Formats: sequence, C-alpha cells, structure tokens
Amino acid sequence: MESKLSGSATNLVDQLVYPGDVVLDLSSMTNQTIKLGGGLRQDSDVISVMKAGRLRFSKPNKYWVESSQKRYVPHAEDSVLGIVVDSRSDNFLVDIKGPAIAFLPVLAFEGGTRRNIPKFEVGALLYVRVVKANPGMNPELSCTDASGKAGEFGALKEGYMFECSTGLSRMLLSSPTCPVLDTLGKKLSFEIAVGLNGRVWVNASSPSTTIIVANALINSEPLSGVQQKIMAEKLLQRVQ
Amino acid sequence: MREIQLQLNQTQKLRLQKVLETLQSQSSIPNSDSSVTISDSISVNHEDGVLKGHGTTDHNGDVVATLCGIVERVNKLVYVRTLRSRYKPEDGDIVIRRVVEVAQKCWRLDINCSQNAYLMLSAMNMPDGVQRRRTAVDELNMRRIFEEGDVICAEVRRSQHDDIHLQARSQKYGKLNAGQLLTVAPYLVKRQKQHFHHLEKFDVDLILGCNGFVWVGEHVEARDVMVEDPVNLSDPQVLIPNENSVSLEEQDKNYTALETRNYICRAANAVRVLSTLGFTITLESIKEVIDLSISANLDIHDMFGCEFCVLVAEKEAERRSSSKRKR
Amino acid sequence: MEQRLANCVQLTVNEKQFIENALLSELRVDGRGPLEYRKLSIKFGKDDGSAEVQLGETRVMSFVSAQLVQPYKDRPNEGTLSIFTEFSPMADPSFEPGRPGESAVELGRIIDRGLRESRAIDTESLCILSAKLVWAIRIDIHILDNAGNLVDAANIAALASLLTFRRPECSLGGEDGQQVVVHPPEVREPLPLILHHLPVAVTFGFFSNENLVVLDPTYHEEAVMTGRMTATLNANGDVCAIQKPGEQGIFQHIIMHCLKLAHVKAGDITAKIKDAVEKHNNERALQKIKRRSSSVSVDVCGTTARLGGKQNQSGGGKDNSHLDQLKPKDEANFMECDATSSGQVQINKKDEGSKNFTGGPSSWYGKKDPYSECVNSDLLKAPMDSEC
Amino acid sequence: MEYVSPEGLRLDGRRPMEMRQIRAEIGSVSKADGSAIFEMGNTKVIAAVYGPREVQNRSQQISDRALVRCEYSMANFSTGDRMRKPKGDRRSTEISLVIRQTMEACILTHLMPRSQIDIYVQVLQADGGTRSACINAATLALADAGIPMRDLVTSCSAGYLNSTPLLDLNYVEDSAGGPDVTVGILPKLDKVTLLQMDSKLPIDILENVMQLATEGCKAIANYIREILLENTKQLEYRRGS
Repeated sequence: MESKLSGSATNLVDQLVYPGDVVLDLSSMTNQTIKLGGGLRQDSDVISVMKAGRLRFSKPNKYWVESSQKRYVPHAEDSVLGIVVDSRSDNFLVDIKGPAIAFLPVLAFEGGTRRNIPKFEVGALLYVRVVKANPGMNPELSCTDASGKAGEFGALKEGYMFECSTGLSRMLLSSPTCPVLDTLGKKLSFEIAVGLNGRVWVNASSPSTTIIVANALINSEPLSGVQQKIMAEKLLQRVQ
Repeated sequence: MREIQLQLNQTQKLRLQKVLETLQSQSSIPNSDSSVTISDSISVNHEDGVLKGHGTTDHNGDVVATLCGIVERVNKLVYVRTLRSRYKPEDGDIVIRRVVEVAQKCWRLDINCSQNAYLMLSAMNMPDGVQRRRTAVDELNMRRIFEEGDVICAEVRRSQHDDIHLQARSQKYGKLNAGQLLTVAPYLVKRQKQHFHHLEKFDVDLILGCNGFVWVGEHVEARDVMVEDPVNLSDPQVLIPNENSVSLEEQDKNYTALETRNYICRAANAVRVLSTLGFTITLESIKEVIDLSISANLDIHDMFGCEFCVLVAEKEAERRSSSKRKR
Repeated sequence: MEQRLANCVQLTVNEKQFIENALLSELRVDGRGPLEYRKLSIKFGKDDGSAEVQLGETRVMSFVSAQLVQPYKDRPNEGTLSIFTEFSPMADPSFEPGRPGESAVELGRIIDRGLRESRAIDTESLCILSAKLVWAIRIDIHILDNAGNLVDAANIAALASLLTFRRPECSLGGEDGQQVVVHPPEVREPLPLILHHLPVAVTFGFFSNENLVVLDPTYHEEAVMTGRMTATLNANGDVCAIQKPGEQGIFQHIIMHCLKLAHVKAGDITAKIKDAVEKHNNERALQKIKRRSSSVSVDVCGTTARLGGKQNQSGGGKDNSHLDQLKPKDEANFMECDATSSGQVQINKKDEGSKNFTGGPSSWYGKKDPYSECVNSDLLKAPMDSEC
Repeated sequence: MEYVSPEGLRLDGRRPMEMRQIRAEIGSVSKADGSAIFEMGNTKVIAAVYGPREVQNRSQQISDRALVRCEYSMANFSTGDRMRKPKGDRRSTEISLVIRQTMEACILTHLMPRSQIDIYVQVLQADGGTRSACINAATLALADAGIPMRDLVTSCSAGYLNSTPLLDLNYVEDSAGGPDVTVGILPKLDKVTLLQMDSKLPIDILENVMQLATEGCKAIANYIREILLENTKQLEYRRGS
C-alpha cells in the first residue's frame, strides 16, 4: 500500500480497483486540482475507491471508476432508453432503470407547447437525454438535444429492446466501433439505439435479423474484440 | 328469471299473472327478437351501413350483442339498451347521492356508476351566491358546505370516458334535508324534462335521480339551505360559536310536521311498491299509488301487503291500456 | 405510488409487438422455434431426494423428505403425498413475501394433481402398519430464478427428486408384530419409492392471434401471451392432468393438437430425466463402494454435504435446529459409530448414514416435534428402536 | 364398483350422456348489482356480482381496463361431513383463480377502465361439479349486472368410469377416482376457455370425454340464454314504455 502511495496514482489507472483502495494521496501531490467521477471519494487527504471496477483517467485531471452493473445511476447528459410507466398532467413518468422514476416534462420536446403535447401510451419506448440528475430528486429527462432540436430523440417505433449491463452498452458506444457491431454491420442492415442505462434497441426489416443482432450483442459481453469478431462471423455464416 | 318477490296466495297469483299478460300484450316492443342476450346476433341491413353502438360488437361481420337488453335503432345506429345495470351517466342527468370524500377542491360522490364522480368546488354555487374565483379559504371551508355522508343532488356536467364531473350551479341543487332516500334500479327512472316535483297536495318534494336514487322530502321553498351569512363564512372562528347558538333556533325551523312526515313515508312506500313490481317510476305513477292507498284507506305500513301490490299492478295495467287506447 | 410503478417494470410496446411479429414468422426472441424446448439440465444434490433443474434460465430446486405419520382415516393403507411451494421474492420481484400467492398455489396444485390423481407414486407401498403408521412424502419446491415456465421446471424437479429419494427400510418386530423397527441406512440399504409412471408437465402459450402457439414460454413471452395450457402426460400418452385456467378461448382441435405434441415432448423429457437419474445412481453406487473401502474418499465427496449428526454432539453446529428432533433415537446410533471410527472421516460417514435416514424429518422443522407426535404416540406401543 | 349398470344406467338412474336437472334463478341477492342461483341436481351455488365500481384499493387500479376479482367459498354445511374449513385453503384459492380468469376472458374489461368488478360465489350444496356450477352462476350474475361480455361462458364436467364416458358427474362418481374433465366454453365463438382434468386417460378417449362435456356446456348455454332472454322480456314488459 505504502509503495503505491509513494508513486503517483497513474500506476493504478486502467487497473482493477476495489472498494477501500487508496488511489491518490493528496498530501503527496503538489497543489494540483483533480476532478473525481463516480466511485471515488475523498477521505481526508486520500482518494479512495467506493466500487469495484477499472480506474479511468482522462487528461488533464479527471478520475473515475468504470464498472458494469445491471442498474443505472443517472448522470446528466447521458442518452438513455426509457419506458413510459405513467403520464401526469405535467410529466411523463419514465423508468430508466435508475433508483427513482425519471420525469420527462411534457414540454421537453422540440417546439413543445401546451397545445401539442405528445401522447405516449404506457409501455412506450423513448430515446431520451438525462438533463438533471441530482441526488434526492427524481432525474429529469428531455427529448431534445442541448440546442433544443429533436435530433434522434423521441419514441422508438417497432423493433426489439433488450436489457443488458451498463458495461455492454458502453462497449457498444465506444469508438472505434466495437468489433461485433462492425462485423454484423458489414453483412446485415439494421438500426440500433444504445442507452447508457443498459438498454439496447434493435430494428431491422426482418425479425430474424433483429433476433440475430440482439443475440450476438448479448453474447458478446464477456468476449474480447477478436473473439467477438469470430463469434459474429460464425453466426453470420450459419445464417447464410 | 327475476321474479317479483312477494308471498302471494293463489288468487293473487292468478291476478298478477293476468296483469303481467296484459302488460306483455301492451308492450311497445315491436317483435320478440328485439330483446337480446349476450352473444345473440342482431339482424341488420348491412347495405344501409350500420353504426355499432353500446352493447354491440363485431363477430365475423355479424353484429353481436354483448349485453342483455332491448335492441334500439336510431337511423343507422344500432345499440342495446340494458335493463338492469349500474347507472351510465349522460350529460345533464340529475343525480342524487352521498358524498364519500372531501378531496382537494372537490367532493367525491359515489353515484352508483363505475366510477366516483367529482363535484368541483368551482362547479358549485357559493353560498353567498357571488360569482368569483374560489380562494384558499373557500377550500378550507368546503366541509361547511358538504360533509362526508351528506346527500346531494347535482347535475352531470361532463361524462367523458375517464372522469365524471358534476355541477350544482343552481339553487335547486345542493344538500337534501328532512326526507328519505330510496334506492331503485336505475332503469326504472326515465330521463324526462322535469325531475324535480312538488306534490302540492301533500307538501312533499320528489326528486327522481337518474342514477336510481329517489328523494322524498319535505317541501323546501327555494333550496336555500346553504345560504349563510357570507361574513361568517369567510371567518370560521366567528362561525363556530354562531353555529351553536343558532342550533336551537334551527331545530325549530327544521321541525317537520307529523302530517308531512306521514306523507313522506306514504310517497316513499309508493316508490318502493313500484320498484318491487318493476314498474317505471314517474310522477304520475307515484301519485296514482298514493291516491290508491288513500282511497283504500290503507295504513302506510300496509302498503307492502300483497293485496295492495296486486291492486297497484292491476291499476297500472288498466292505466297503460287506457292510455294506449287514447293514442 | 411511484415505488409501485418502479417495481412493475413492464414490457415495452415494442417488445410485445416484436414477440408476436417474430412468432408470425416462426421465430422466437431467443432463437428457438415455436415448438422447441429450452436447454434442460438436471443436477442432484448430495442428499438423496434433492434435485435442481435448470430450464433455460429458470431454476427450480426440489427436495423430498419422508416422515412416519398416522394415515388418513379414509385411506388407512396408503401413504400420503404433499407438495409445498416457495416463491421467494429473490426469484422474481413480483413474488410477494409471506403467504403463498395465487400462482404458487396453482403451481403446487398442478403438480399435486399430476402426481397424486394419476397414482404415479405407489402409496400403498408406503404403508407400514395399516391405520397406524405410513410414510408421508413431502416435496418442497423452491423457485430460485424465474425466467418463465415455472410449472414445467418445477414438475421435472419434483420427478427427479422423487426418483432419487430413498427412504429407510422398516420392518415389524416385537412379540405382537406391532413394533416398528426403522433400519438405519448403514444396516440396510434405504429403499427408493415406487413410481408407476412419470407424469411430465408441458406448458403451451397462446397469443391473441389464434394461430400462434409456443412451447415452454419464456418470461417475456408469458407477459405477452393471453392464454396458457399445461398438459401433464406420461410417456405412454396417458393424459394425467390438464390445466387451462380460463383466459383466452382456444379451438378444441388446437387443444388436441397440443396434446399430441405434448406427448412427444413428454417422451423426450422422460428420457432426459431417466438418463440423469441413472447417471446419478451410478455415481452414487460408485461413491458407496469408495466409502466402504476408503474413508478418505468419503471425506472428499462429503465436503458439501450437510454435516448432520456430528453437530449434535460437537455442539458447534450451524444447522443444529432441525436435527435436534432426531436426537432421541439417533443418539444410540451415533454412539455406535463413534466407537468404531474417529475424527472427521467418521463424522462424514455417520453423516452420510444418517442423512438418508434423517433426510425426511430434517425439513420438518418449524413444526412441532414430529417424533413426539407420531412415533412416540400412544398408538404405537413400541418407540423407535435402532438396531445399531 | 359398478358405476354403470349393464342396462346402461348410472347410480342415480341417469343415462351416461344425461345431465342432471338444471335450474337457474336470477336476482337472488337484492343488494348486489347482479346475482343468480344455479342448480345442477343437488349441487347449488349462489353468485353475486358487484360493480363495475370504484376500485377500493387504489394501488390496484388498472388504467386501461377493469380489475376483476373473484372469491370462491364453500359453505360449511355444503358437504356431508360438516366441518369448519379454513378460509383460503389451496383448493379454494385455485378455484377462485380459475373462475376469475375464466370470467375475465369474456368480460369486455377495456370498456370499464379504472373500475373494479367483484364476483362472489358460494357453494350452498355440493354434489359434484361445483366448479362448473360456479362458473354458470357467475355468468348469469354478470349478465344480470349488465356487464358487457364477449360471450356467455358455460361449463360442464364429464368423466370416464367403467369404460363409459359420463356427463355431469355427481359426488359419488366424482370421488370414484376416475378421470374428471371440467370444460368451460364460449358457445358462440366455439372456443374452449377452461379445461381442467385429473387422473389418467389416453389422449383419444380424452377427446371423446371432452366432446361430451362440450355438448353439455352447449346445452347449459341454451338454457342460460333462454332464462336471460325471458328475464329481459319480463323486465321490459313490467317497466312499460
């Protein structure tokens, strides 16, 4: 432990860390401001870990712990897939797999006014953006991007939605495009929407394509890049 | 079959049987297949185009009933009118029922339909009779107007699929005092122009609620029970002692003469008799039963006797056949 | 209110539509065909009469136990069979803790009817003393993970555990022939139950589109489908129970078609169960030989087994409670064993031994002491008497 | 035991394909919105329906359809041995569930959103076929309450004893341990909604027994329809115009 502390924190970056691990010793650092993300905590003058995962660092000074969970902790500016569970006069209640139901104000749509409130039935699937995620409050969602344009946000029609871990959805969103999507995309044509909250929506012209893509994605979670590629290719061969 | 629940002796049975036969022969149902049960096909002329109304559904192109009742046709519309069922609200209906809950800015009434109805505070004439925005104070004083358990008469304002809203924007609506509330099957009360009646002969008020509740009570000149001193209303602290002091005086005012009470009971029993026999409850039929009971010199409690019931039935059959002949 | 909404996360409209649309082209979301079963695996516990069934991701565990009781008055020569189900909120958040809900009761009844009414178990062979003492067989079914089609999984688990259950042998002795002697497993090999046939439950799902029928519906399909039918058949094509509890109407010819399909499936599943049981029995037989020849091997294979009687004596037990009840008659038994061997090995041996014997009563805890109730009752002149 | 005599008569003198006498009465509970008594031979059940009414427990409210609840119970005096039965035993829970789902299948629940319909059925005399009698009584009560339904559900049981399919088993035949098939059908749509079966029966014989039970259901459906039609007519005649 001591040896770790004496060195800079960088030796833990991209390593697995566990709750209680000390990542940074502020006393040994010379007046450097750092930004802490999820899973890290300041404990007097050390920074310790709160959840198991990989420590990530982004220049110049951001640290966070990345892990894969079934539930989602809302975070502002995340794009997520939500399910409408109820509608009230001023809000739609949307489930985003978070600890609390999220509110989607009825006016949070492009050009939204009292006159043209959209109608969603219970169980509708929406691609939305988290606007506010303060602890102790229900998260607030929006169906517009930061500039007020609808963009890709809104209700997703047809297709199939499956749930996965947050890790998988992060992998699917990573750039360069993750191998499994890359391989599948070369042979099949399909639409996909990935929510950071561990929900993925796939749509294709034929149900068989949708099922293949969905199952390939679900199966790719524990696989490395090369394995993913092999798996996807095998699957495609079997189909053709 | 829903029989008439009476202990009849043999001759009474025969007499009632005869009455029912007369009624059957006089019925305005044009033919026997206009009454249907669930899953019966309704014959329609598809060429003219059909609008399927309440109580019908489509099964392989056939119009099929989903209720037991009478098929009614209005132009292209075909629907089934049920007999026994809960009340189905229509705009403008007069309803009577108890307050079950005092909620935010509204009272909730169980009006014997699939859902409780709302009477918004804003849909009420304020006691002071002034048109104005309802304030928070008004909201706090809602229990001074109606409490849980009060019997209220109101009008259906809007009966959309979701919510049923009532209104009581006239002096004739509001809380009902000094009388009896009777329950009958809603199909026995027909929608008419006039649901508020004053039987002058007996000084009795009669309100036929479309939801199957009938009010028989002491005649009230203008329904001003809610009128209270507006100053007091806005200030509840003044009102509380006031109320106590007034109570004796009010009791005196609320005293109903024995004679009136007797008439109320007689009218109420008349309604009960009609309801047992399953006859339509109208002002005329009630009046007739009361007159019949008086002319027969019957005590109020004897009105449930089988003999009287049969008598009423016979009279009703006679009345219907004579009215038919007139037409 | 919000909590309730959060708990009942339902299927999205998209999923519902997709599941039905995909079925129209004979496809299911997990890649199966409409009439395919999920992968079935049967595992057996160390104890006789315990089985864990995994059907796709559905996991059900079943444990059979037996106890000597007085028979019902109207059936003095027959042992009894009862089924208990446990739907823990662990397996599915929609299960409520506490009293068994409607679905738990229904599941228990379907399995119960399939086994009991079709006389799958020879209950007469469970009688020891007519009108006085019979074996009561109890099946406990625990749902560990709900991923759809609990009925089939639970039924297979119940059958597998019944097939591997062994009850101690009993004989009548004493002067009047009324004394019951329960032979500990070391002395006489415990007996399996006699099963005449295996009623296998096969569940079908129906959808609002009448032509769609699926076999072995998953959790998501269960949320979409509008009707369900469970047919319990044996491999000979005898229908033992059918449960179609209302819901959507189905044409009769479709039902007959389903029954024929179920017959084929029942044959497959029966074969699978028998295979698994045979494999387990072979392993068990091998173990037995090993145990008798070398005590060390017992130690190895007994590690996961519950330490039974040992803890009664050593006192530091983790599941003492249920074994306490056995004390009165087991004590002598253990003493004997103690004398012959020592240490851990001996403990395991004893454990192996007593387990078959105690397997039954061990899960009756929570009730009154069953032995004082049934064995030491005045009816039975002779108390239990180990011949060890 | 011989359940069918060589002359082809059953213990109570019926032919194998003969149903017991059925009788129905509408409107036996004055407080209920709909009620009925249904008798099949000595089996007698009473059913009462309340609703559609406001949902009592608001957390159970369903926003797009009506909540249907059902409670089945057996009167202590309904069977030969008169004993106190614990309420909510497994059998009644199952039958409640079965009746509820059977009735729910035919009630047009989407027409009455956010309301509740309660069905109470009680067995007054039990002599076999209580489950079927309860469903028939519930159908009548629901129709009497003016609740819109897709079709009338009717139910009847059949068994197989002494190699003979028997319609409408009574208690003695029911407790003989032979197969017992209870069928509930939607007569107009000609679909089977309820099917329960016990004991052991080869598939092809089951088909015959099921067919017999279905015929029984249809006969009951005709009777129920007549009763309902007559009831409607009488009410209308008395009400007048």
